[in-house]
Amino acid sequence: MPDFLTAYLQSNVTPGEAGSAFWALIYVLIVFAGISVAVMAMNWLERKALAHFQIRLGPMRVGPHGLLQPIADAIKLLTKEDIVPSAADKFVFWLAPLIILCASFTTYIVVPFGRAHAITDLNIGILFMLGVSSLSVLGVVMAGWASNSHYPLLGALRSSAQMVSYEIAMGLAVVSAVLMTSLNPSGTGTLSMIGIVQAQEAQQTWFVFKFFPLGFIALGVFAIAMVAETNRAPFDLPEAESELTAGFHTEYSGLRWSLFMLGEYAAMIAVSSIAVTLWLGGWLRPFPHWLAGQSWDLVFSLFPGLLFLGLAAIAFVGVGRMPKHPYFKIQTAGLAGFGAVLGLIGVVLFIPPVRDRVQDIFWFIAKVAVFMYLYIWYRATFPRYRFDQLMKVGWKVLLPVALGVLLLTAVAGILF
Amino acid sequence: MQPVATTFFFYLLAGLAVLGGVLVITRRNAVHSALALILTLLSLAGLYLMLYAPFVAGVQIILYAGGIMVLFLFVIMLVSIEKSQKEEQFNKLWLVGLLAAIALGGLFIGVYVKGKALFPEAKVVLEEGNNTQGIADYLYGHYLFTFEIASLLLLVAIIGAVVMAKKRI
Amino acid sequence: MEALGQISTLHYLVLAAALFVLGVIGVLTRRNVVIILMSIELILNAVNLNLLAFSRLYGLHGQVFSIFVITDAAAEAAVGLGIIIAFFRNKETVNVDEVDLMKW
Amino acid sequence: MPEDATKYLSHLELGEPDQTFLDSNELIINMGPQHPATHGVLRVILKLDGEKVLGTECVIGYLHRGVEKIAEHRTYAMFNPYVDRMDYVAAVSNGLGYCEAVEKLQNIEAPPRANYVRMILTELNRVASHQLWLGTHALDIGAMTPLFYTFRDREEILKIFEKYCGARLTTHAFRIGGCLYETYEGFEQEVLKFVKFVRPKIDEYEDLLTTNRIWVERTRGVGVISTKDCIALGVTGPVLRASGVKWDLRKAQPYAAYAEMDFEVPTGQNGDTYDRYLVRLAEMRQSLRIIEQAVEKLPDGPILAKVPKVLKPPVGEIYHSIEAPKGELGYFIVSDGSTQPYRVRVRPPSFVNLQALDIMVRGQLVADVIAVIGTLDIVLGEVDR
Repeated sequence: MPDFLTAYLQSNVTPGEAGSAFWALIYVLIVFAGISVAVMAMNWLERKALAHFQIRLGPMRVGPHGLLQPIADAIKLLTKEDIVPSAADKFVFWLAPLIILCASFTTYIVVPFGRAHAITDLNIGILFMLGVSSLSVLGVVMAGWASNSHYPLLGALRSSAQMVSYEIAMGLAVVSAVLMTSLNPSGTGTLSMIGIVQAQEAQQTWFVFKFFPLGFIALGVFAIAMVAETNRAPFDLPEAESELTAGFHTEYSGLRWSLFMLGEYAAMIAVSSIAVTLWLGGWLRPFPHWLAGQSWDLVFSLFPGLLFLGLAAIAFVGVGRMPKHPYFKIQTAGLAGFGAVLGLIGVVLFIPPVRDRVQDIFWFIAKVAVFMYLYIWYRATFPRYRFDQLMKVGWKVLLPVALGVLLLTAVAGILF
Repeated sequence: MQPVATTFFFYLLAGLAVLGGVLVITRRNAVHSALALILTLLSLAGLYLMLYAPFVAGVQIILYAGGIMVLFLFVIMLVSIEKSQKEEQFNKLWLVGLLAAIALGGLFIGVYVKGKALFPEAKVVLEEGNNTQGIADYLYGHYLFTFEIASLLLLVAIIGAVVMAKKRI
Repeated sequence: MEALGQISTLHYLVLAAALFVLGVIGVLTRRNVVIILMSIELILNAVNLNLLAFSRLYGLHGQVFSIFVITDAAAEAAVGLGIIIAFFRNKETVNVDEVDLMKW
Repeated sequence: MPEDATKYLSHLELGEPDQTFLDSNELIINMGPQHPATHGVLRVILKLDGEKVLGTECVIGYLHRGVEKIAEHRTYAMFNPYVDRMDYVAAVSNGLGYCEAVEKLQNIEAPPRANYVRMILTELNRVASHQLWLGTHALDIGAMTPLFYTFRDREEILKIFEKYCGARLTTHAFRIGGCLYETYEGFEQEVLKFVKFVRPKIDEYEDLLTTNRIWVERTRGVGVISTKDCIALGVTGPVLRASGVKWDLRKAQPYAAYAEMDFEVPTGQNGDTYDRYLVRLAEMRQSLRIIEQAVEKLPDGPILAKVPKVLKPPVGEIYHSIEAPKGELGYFIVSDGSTQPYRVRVRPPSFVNLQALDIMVRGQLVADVIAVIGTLDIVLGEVDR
């Protein structure tokens, strides 16, 4: 069906807007599979990066430089015995991880990886994302309650209290960004994710730099709140190992536990993409106006290919540094193969039609990756907040700051 | 965006909503009731989308399913449910209540069937794209006073809830 | 009645009526006060559905009003659950028909 | 009984925990003995009001090995390795205390060279012990990274130990009357190299934690213990010094060759967890100073005094205490004139300091219990013996 393909390639709207159920389905599959793979990659990266923060090597055994570790982990988790505590409420125990997983994956329906690269564009996009991601609280509470044990229950109460209270600061920060979208002649803003990015394009600035430092502070509030929202260090109280063993998922193991992890990492990527969409210009490349023009477009469009070539080069350097022992033959070959695949992808990304098509996706993912790296960095750097301190930060610091930023943004919007 | 397969989705969501409603009032375990209520709320959110009310649907998910129901689950966990599960679930007048409610339902249906002709056939065109904006215009224009009263209500509710629930003030 | 295939306002109204009746049954027959509160939420949602169904005929007012209803539901849930907690703390029960004293 | 003595008594009436969280004001939670943050097998029963701690009770003895009883059936020299197994992260200090106590009882003088070597090794051990404490304490509070940094540097100390006496952890480095082994070739240079290596590393730990906002918030004002309470409970070591008492046995009743050393006794003012952290870091720096001086002044001569093959101390009793990394480590030895001690009683600093847990955490939150257990720097091997 070549016309089908060409029609797709020429369309510049999302499949949802075009009303094409077929392409929407394809996109859903691609996005969900992509997120799952991204979670696995993130898992590997986190272990590696954290290890290097801590002068360790991290996984090195499974595959060259532990590259196959996520797969090994997945196999281990899938084949583990599925333990359900005898006193647990079986149905709720079964349902809880699914709710968390669904809540975090459903948000990707509106994440705009590019102008045409989103499953659909809802006109309440950001509201939808916040709403659906807030549903994961239910999963947490249910998991804690269904386990019928003290530590999970305490962990669940803690984490739901935390998630609910940080949602407020998060929402207010989001509102101030949404307010900025209305700064156009017609005076109408938008809640649509794609619309927000287009507003930044039209206003020729990312919202993080809008009304400096207001946009920046709003992003800061959001960036802190989103760490708390996803229960990550330094706000990882619900999972405070030294206090509550593992929080709400203490009683979970094997596949169900891995669903929690999958949901958690997917939620991390989801909130990061909210931050990127709202403040960092979504899929827009850096300096679209300052460095405008055909030649700059060309230069920036080379980045994805160059990145993959660079990764391939790193892989080949790794091949060179592999111990020259027959024992490492397969590993070396594997790493070389991996490098070759990366290089091939890099070369493919230089082909002009592909280049134009994937550019926006690349920039979006690159910006999200920065936030994902920040998550790891926080985890390596910060001790854990105490519960009352966490609440204090949420209610007494972030909430007033977010409110103030919102007010000032409104005032600035009227004045300028 | 035209909704696809309206009929199918209506019956699916309506079925889920009613199923959830039935489960809410019949479950022994209050947590299960709450989960059933969440099912109802989410399918109603879907129905709101079909009624060209995306903003209300979003508010429904964020506030009801994500906020109020969490509060419910919290309270159910705080009050012991093991004891109340073993007790009689329905009160002594359940038969009267059931009959009265069914009579009320019959009344509704009767009124609908009789008064169907009163509904205007032509639907007002609700622009989906401007839905949020339209609601905002009403909220901050026509209904401004009501809006302020609602905020006052929430404030009173916050204070009231704190006063009620706190052990020592 | 219109054909089943065409979803009209009446369909929504009947659904709303069904939910409303379910809520009323819950309020009238259950003893557990938490479930009674949840039944009240059902009733409020039925009302909301009605408002939205009519807003398709008469304009956005219904949607605005349903937002007020949701606000009201939130306030009611907060206060109601607060009362339940206070009540449970004193009486060790959540059954409404044991609330038969004016003070405790 | 003094009027406020009840303050130091911790009695929990342990009944059935209430059915729900709501109707009970008190919740009893069992922390340990297999809780990840209790450093071994400490079991703490917490009485909570929500998250607030109303009282604690420590249940100890899970690691009891009857060390003191064993001593009664071993000769003086044979018992020496056993003391290493008490505070296994500061085994060298334990050995020093025991050897000096027996020497005092027998009236033997260790030769000066032995004293200096003992001092160097003990101070190295103090640094190692504090490093281990810092890493685990930070991990309890949620900072993962310092653990790996401190363990990397502690490794260098263990290497020196291994080179000196062949063992890394339970060294048994000292003998009654001095040290058994002469220092190996290049010992002084290696120790000096280590001092030079570890100084910036201590600054690195400080970079990670001292001004870290969350660290400060988690530790400042947490687990405060007043000077009066410290003295009443017999708390010693960095915990006492952080409460503002300048009491260090190395200064107060110098043993080995500490009298010839120039060092300071760091103290804190507030007696909270943050001050204890600062005091311990400062102590690591002072230890390095002592090591440098000791290496510089290291005299020549014999390393082991003339000691009879079979020790038969005169009838009598002796109490000798040293400043172990965790506080005052005392040995009370009663001799009946035979080759075996009649009774050995150890005053372990961890055991005595652990008593302070209750008044330190009362009114604080559960998360603070973890921080306070960490800051007390207890080793269960020493508590239970």
